[in-house]
Amino acid sequence: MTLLQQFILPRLLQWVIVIVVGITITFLIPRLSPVNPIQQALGRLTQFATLEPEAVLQLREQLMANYGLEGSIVEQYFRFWGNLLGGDLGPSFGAFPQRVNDMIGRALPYTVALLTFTTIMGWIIGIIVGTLAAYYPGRLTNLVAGVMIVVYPVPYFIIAFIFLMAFTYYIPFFPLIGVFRGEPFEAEFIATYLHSTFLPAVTLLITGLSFRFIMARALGTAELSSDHVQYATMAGLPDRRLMTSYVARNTMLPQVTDLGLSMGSIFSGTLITEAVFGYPGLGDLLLQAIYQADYNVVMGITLLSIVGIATASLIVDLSYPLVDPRVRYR
Amino acid sequence: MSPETAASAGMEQARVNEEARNVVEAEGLKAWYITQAYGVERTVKAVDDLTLAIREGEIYGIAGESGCGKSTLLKALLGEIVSPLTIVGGKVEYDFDAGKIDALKQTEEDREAIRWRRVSYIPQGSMHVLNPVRRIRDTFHDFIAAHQETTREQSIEMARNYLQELGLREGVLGNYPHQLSGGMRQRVTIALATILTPRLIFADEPTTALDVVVQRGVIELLKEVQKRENSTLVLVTHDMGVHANLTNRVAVLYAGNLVEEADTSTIFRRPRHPYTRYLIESLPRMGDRSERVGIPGRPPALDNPPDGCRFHPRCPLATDICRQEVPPLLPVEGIGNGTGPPHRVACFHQVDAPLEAGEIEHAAEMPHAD
Amino acid sequence: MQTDREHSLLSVESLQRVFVTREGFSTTRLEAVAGASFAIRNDRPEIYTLAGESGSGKTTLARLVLGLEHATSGNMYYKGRDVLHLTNKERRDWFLKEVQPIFQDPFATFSPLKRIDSYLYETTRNYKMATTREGIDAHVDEALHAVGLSLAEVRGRYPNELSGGQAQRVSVARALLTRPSLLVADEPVSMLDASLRMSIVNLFRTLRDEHKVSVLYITHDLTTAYYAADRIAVMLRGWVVESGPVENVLGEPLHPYTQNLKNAIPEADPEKTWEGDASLAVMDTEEYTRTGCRYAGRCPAVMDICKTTVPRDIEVQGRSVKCFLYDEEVPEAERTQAMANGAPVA
Amino acid sequence: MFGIVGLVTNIRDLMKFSGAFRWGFIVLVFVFLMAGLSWFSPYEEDHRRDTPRGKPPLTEISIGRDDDGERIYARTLLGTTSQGQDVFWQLTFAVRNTFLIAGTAVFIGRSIAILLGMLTGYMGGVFDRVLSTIIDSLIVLPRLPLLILIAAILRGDITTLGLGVLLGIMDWAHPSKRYRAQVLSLREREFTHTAVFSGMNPVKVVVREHMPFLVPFLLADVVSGFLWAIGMEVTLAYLGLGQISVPTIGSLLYWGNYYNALLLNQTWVLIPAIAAAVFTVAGFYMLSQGITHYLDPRTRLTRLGVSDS
Amino acid sequence: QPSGLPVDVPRDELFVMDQIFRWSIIDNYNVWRPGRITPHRHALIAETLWYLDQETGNIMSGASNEPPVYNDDYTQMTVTLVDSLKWSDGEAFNADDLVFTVETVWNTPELSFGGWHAQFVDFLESVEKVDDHTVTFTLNRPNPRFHKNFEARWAGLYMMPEHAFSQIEDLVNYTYQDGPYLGLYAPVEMDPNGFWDLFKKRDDPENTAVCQYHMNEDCGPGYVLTILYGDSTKKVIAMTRGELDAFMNVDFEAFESLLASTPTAKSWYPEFPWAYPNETSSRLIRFNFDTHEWTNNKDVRWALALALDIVQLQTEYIGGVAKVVYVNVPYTPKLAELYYNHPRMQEWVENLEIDVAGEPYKPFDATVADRIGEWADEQGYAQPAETAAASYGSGWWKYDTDTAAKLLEHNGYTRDGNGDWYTPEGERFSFSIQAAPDEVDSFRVANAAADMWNDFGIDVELQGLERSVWGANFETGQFETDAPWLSFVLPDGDGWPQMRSYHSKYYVPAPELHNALGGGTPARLVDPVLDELIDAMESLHPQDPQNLELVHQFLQHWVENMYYISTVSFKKFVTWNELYWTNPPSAENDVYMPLYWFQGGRFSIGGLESLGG
Ligand SMILES: Nc1ncnc2c1ncn2[C@@H]1O[C@H](COP(=O)(O)OP(=O)(O)OP(=O)(O)O)[C@@H](O)[C@H]1O
Ligand SMILES: Nc1ncnc2c1ncn2[C@@H]1O[C@H](COP(=O)(O)OP(=O)(O)OP(=O)(O)O)[C@@H](O)[C@H]1O
Ligand SMILES: [Mg+2]
Ligand SMILES: [Mg+2]
Repeated sequence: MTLLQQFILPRLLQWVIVIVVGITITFLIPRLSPVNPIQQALGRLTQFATLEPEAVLQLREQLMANYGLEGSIVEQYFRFWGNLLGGDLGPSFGAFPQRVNDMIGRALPYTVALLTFTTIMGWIIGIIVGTLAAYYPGRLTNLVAGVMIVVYPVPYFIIAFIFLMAFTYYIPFFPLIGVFRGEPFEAEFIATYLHSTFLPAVTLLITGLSFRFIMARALGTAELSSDHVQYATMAGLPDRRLMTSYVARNTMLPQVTDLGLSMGSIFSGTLITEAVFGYPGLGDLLLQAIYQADYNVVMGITLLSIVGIATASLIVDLSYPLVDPRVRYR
Repeated sequence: MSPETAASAGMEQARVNEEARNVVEAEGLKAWYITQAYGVERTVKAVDDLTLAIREGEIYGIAGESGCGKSTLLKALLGEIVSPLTIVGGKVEYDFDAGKIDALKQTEEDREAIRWRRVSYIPQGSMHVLNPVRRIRDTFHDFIAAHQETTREQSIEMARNYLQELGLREGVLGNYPHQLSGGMRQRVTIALATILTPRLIFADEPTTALDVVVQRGVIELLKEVQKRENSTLVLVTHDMGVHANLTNRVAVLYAGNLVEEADTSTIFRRPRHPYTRYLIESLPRMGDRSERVGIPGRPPALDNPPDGCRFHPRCPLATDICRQEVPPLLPVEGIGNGTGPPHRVACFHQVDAPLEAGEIEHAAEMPHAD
Repeated sequence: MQTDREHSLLSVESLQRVFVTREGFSTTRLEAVAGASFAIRNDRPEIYTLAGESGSGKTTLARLVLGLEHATSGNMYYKGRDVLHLTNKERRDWFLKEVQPIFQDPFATFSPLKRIDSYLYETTRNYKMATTREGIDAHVDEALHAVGLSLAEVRGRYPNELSGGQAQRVSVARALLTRPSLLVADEPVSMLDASLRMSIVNLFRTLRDEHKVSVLYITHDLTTAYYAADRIAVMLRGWVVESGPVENVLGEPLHPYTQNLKNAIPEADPEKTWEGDASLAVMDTEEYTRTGCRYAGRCPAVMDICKTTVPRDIEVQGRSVKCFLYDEEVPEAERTQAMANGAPVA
Repeated sequence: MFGIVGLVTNIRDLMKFSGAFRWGFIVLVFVFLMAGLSWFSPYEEDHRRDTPRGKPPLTEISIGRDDDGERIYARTLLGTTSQGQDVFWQLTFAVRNTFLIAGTAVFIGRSIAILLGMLTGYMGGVFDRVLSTIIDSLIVLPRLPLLILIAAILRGDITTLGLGVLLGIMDWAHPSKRYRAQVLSLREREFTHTAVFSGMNPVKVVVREHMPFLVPFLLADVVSGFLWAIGMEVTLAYLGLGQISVPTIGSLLYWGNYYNALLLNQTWVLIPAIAAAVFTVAGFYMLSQGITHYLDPRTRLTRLGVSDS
Repeated sequence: QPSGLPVDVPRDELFVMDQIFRWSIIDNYNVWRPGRITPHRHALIAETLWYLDQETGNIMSGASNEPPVYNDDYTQMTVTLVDSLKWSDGEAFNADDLVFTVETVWNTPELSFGGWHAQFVDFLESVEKVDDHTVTFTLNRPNPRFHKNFEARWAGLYMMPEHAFSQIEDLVNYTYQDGPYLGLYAPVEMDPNGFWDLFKKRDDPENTAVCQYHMNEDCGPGYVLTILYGDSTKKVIAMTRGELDAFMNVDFEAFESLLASTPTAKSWYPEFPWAYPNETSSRLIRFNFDTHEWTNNKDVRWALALALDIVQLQTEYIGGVAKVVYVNVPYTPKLAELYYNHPRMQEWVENLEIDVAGEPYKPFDATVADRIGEWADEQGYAQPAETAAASYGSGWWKYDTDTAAKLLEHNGYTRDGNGDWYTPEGERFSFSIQAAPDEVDSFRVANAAADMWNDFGIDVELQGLERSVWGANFETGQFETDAPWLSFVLPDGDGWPQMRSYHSKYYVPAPELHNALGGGTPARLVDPVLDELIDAMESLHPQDPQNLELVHQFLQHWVENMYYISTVSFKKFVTWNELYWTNPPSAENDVYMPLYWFQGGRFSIGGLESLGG
């Protein structure tokens, strides 16, 4: 049908282009970095050892072979696509001979679980509270808004740190790092999981929430003065209905966009929060990989987030007419 | 009121007069738009010192030129006073069965109790007030469920039947507002406002986007509902044909003032205010293609209305007194049977003559009274 | 029907617009404009009225003409040029200068967040109708005066500070500012009192006569249509069922639907109240998709053939009618009988 | 369309009617004053060791010697840092520099975002498809590795302004997608057509017609962009874009953290920096609340009473 | 209070120590594969032939308890193995294992960890078992330091269990999770996320080198948990919570707050200056001789050195806890004796004269240590028992900005009214100094230098760079000055292994990698005098007095030219919490160095005693 031809197929093509471009750029990024993975590995492998210069040269050759860095960049590029399409992301340099697939596989569930939850919850609660605030301007609202606006600019690592100090030091209730015991989905695992995830989740929630609150309040306030809301108010519709179906619902277009994009970027993890709370997610993995110019890990993780965000963007675009029926595919 | 239909409008009117009590009473109502911030200072006296009473069970028409304050009056009567609209003076009271309610001081609870169950409102621009991202069906459910216990199925069923009476296909329920034509949207709003059979309906130009056939159908339906429930309809429309066909009484507004009020036939037969006479005479008639002119001059800007009678700059009969004094709205003696609401006119130079066709052409030649 | 593209200002040929609405997995097709054809003269400007019941596709047709809606099929020529496939640039540089709209809903016409006069200034400035500040003010004021307003009343106001009729008049005034060749006016006077209505319709007449502006005038108000228009097309369910000079069509309507319309006009006379049953026919989508005449379900003069076959456009008595009652191919007797059945009550 | 006089009256009225605006204005004036004070600082911007280290607020410290070699003592208002700097004066520099960085970033980022986002949303078609592909390609790129790469390539050679520009260039794709979303809906509204038929070109249409609808959102978004820039500035300082010796809100926090201010209970090092961020953002937010209400004529008057409370 | 520990072992059996890294190689205990070094793992589970005591330079025995025996021309090395060691599966350790290990690594390029494969390829002729506990290595050319491959400072070539590994085909990808191990511990549990590892003591501790060293049949805690909590703050919190018994290092401020909150915590000294001072490295400021003309000007380098106030640097920036050194030789007892306190060296430095605008000038200031002591007194710190020099290091250069100014002026530099320096070309004298903030002391040295030079009137920009970027910068010569760390000598006093990179034959110009030829220095220094000295050292045995003399000459030449500005010796807040375990190494219990992530770990852990849970 024409919708398919006119909109969906080109959009899918765009999706493909975006992914290919994105991946190509991330193929180049670590390679443009001045940090040299071979040098890094040399340092790691021979720390405190005294090697003959000849041995150093020999080792360097060996590492190039191990890491698959022989050949020109173009050759490497095509080899990379070949491996990628075969589902193999290659070995990590920093953790050789560990496979990147395994490393990401290990960290991914933690990150995805944490971020999916906090992103969605922050989004929902933020919109609810923000819309409430738009709907009931007044003292209490100003207070809530005040708190949000005060929390919001505090850098999230400071918030994380305050939580850390408060609940692991002064009130030592939560563990210092993510401690997970038992097999997945056993009671013990779930208990330790919740125990370990609580603080990072709350931190992320708070920061995400206040942003969403501010957006929702701004959008809600604007929407309140629209004719349909005023008419429905006149008609004595209950507040809850007005807020949900007449105010919040009508502001969904940018909100859904944001939700989509942030869901997509879940795969890049959350760096500082993970680091502060010792949470075993992708963020830390990525950071270390960047520092070590661990090309394969960097590409593996960014690949996930590229596909994730591109897909989220695709879904978001396709969902616009559902979110606002006036929007037409064009 | 008994369901039996009266044989003629005149008889019906008499019965209304005898039995009914006033559902809405406005006294000395002054509803002004006061803008005084951000570099703008303006007071628009959109409704100025207006007194009227609307009886239960009647259809009360309001006519007047564009911008003369009809919509403002309705908003004031509805008690929907949103800044910059300000009630500067006067009061509005409802009287349903249980004592008087001050319409201008409705609390949140009053509003919830009264709105849509007792008083409802079809705003001007009614094609524009539907939530663009909500299907008609859901909007109906919202409006119905807000005021009575109902399930989704029930309210949709109600809506479906009602919309059919308004000549809308069933599929409309599944549509979004922008998928409907202007007239269809307008009918949806009419349905939303009347589906709960309120006792008092304020309708502000409800049929502007309807073709004559549908307009007639819709109006008949409103009338039927009104009759059946003995509810009261306050109808603003420019279409004098609709006034003639539908209303029991007509009030004519000019520049925020009530200038004449009488039962429909009197308004059309023996209007006394020069402005009313103009208004009725300016109607084009089918089959007549000769050049027609509107009322000479333009209505005054309401932020700076003329002194005295506001119509005097355009009035062929105007004299000095008109320029200096505001004519009071007084009942006309000797008209009606004494029990019904009187014919009221605000003019120093009332014309007491039946309206002749073609009068307007000679307006300029109307004799000056002094 | 092939119209004369070269000599028409606007020539609409079998224009069709189908809307597909989706709900869940069900889709509904609705032919809002079904093969409409008409032409507005170029040699002598005219006021061309589109009338018809609510939801018959008038607005959609107007939007097609304005290029705001994509035609599903059909052709449209403006001054001989194909306007369905204009590039953005051509549209901006040429078409927009030629055609101006007045939209049906005055409350939606202007952004609620902007002063309403800004549209007037923008239009004047962008179309270079005046250059100096004073000139612009004067030009705007003039247009506003034509619709019974003044710049002083409108200046600095936001749309919600105006009454419905005032907003509508500003919308008319805006369209007049540019002196376009064609004015597409979608119910431009619906919110105005009779007196103002007359002045605006008179204004259209003046424009036509003195400024060579043609008007595509969409209205429900048949009296003003009759008063001002040269030709009229009556629409029903996406069809043009009767079209021709207004004296003919409204003076003596032939199509049962047009007759019905004319009879329903309320008269400003309390003695002459409506008579008869006015309950509305349920207009379901079925009418759009029916195989025969789309009016068959409601037509008092319906014949058997009407329910199965789509009527042709018949040229009769100086107009074109889409009705079997006037189709020579239908036996005469049958038609007379049907006409008798459907004779208007009045 | 209002001139200077109009602007002044508008601001005066805003001050009069909008409590939010009033407070926001006062707070921002205060913050700007802070920044302005930096030009009167007795210490040099990037100089350490001016004072004793890690002294709490209001303690008496030696701030050097006079000509006779006698120590001069003074009280420090907000205490001193672990690097021997007066927190108060550092803060004045920090506010100034952060304003410069974040302000530039927000200005550049949002300008591009608004224009491109709105235009793609409005124009549709090939224009949209091409630009959206570019925007999406930028969105999918993880910004952190990119920043680290740039950090590495620039090797610390970047000016404060340059950093602002860099951040601005990196932060427009996301917001532009948000703006695009809203314009997709706005362009279907009738007044858009009115505008088009009034002869406005696409840029004018989006800027004059659609922008007002986005303003509340835009202002909120600007706040977030501001914070993003501050956050990135901290991160970049940490990653080595060489900004740590330039006092910014970010670098103050960085140093506080680096010297374990929290663990040592030296909160006076952190709190002023956080407070500066909070005040700036809150002030701007309140200001924007006032402006939002002012810009929407429908609510302007309705809400005056409310925001007063 | 719920325990934050991830394992359920009673505390009287469990020793918890800082893991330093988060393992990226999670479930792989193969210590030969090319990957990251995992110090605790190999220290606990594996065994090499010898260990080098950082502090004394002495060889400590592992799988061999006798020093290697070289033939006269250093082409043959004979090793005698301990005969009482057993693998954890009960199999005896013998020469077959060593030969198997060497041959396997020699023949498998992928087993490249430590570079041993490359070393063997380079030197080894053959390896032969003489008897069950004797093995002879034949080399293709003389190498008096060949045994270094089996001597662990951080890592040495670890023994492979021949009886088990000979069955395994792909040793490169073998994860070695089930033993058999030669060390005292065996891994029993690990965090799939790499934050921690749990090790259990072998059932036969008496068969391990560690317990035999301790002469204790059942030495060491029953379990060892290595765990990474994160940054300094978290380690301190963990220790106050009793969830960490030893950590490697934190910064000075964090350590102070730990002392305040945890009375049982202590580092090397019970009092000021607390930290362990004898790690074999030192902090310095390095010039890049390939960038600016002025870096090649000895006078300018000296001027910069004289413009630094070392007392302030050491007290204000480092907290007074590190020893001052004027050349890149750490001030450990052994090395102080060999170098700083060596009469020849002492005399030389005290009489050292440099040429300042034609006048001779004695730059050495012997009072530095005393002045630091005075400062400590002022702070109210109890002074350590040792002499000031033992606590605060050697003397240093005078803080003499006048002379520094003279040196600059003599070279055409000028100073304006504000005291700002301009180069002879008339440009502002300005440069940057790079350092990695996470390398705390280095960064603070850079900080201090930047501050003091700025005060002196030079425009110095401090650039804190992420460590790998900083590394990349110096590897490719993208810096003007930076603050690295190094030692010219090994703990035993040998200099050649560290000095030979400075041979000009390895020089490559920037921006090529400084070690493109295998050796080379980021400073890109070329000095024929150094070349000669290095060549002379190569063929000498490390302990040859002549070798020592050459090292002296190298150092003197270096200092005269002020090629680097050395500042302080390493110190580390290795901290033990004596809550569950006692008897950690300390100044009072100076048996082993406390750097447990080096080879010392096995020995210090083996000596721990439980205080009960
Ligand atoms: N975007 C749309 N999607 C689906 N259906 C639509 C859409 N726009 C219009 N329609 C349908 O097309 C038909 C014609 O609508 P149109 O607005 O043209 O009617 P109209 O003649 O202008 O009516 P009115 O006089 O009531 O304004 C209606 O049935 C309407 O429901
Ligand atoms: N919010 C407002 N602020 C200021 N003036 C207003 C506002 N709303 C309406 N007015 C003015 O008040 C007067 C009366 O407006 P109102 O809407 O009541 O007119 P109306 O009689 O309903 O006209 P129409 O028939 O055109 O709808 C008009 O002059 C209008 O410009
Ligand atoms: Mg009105
Ligand atoms: Mg329409």
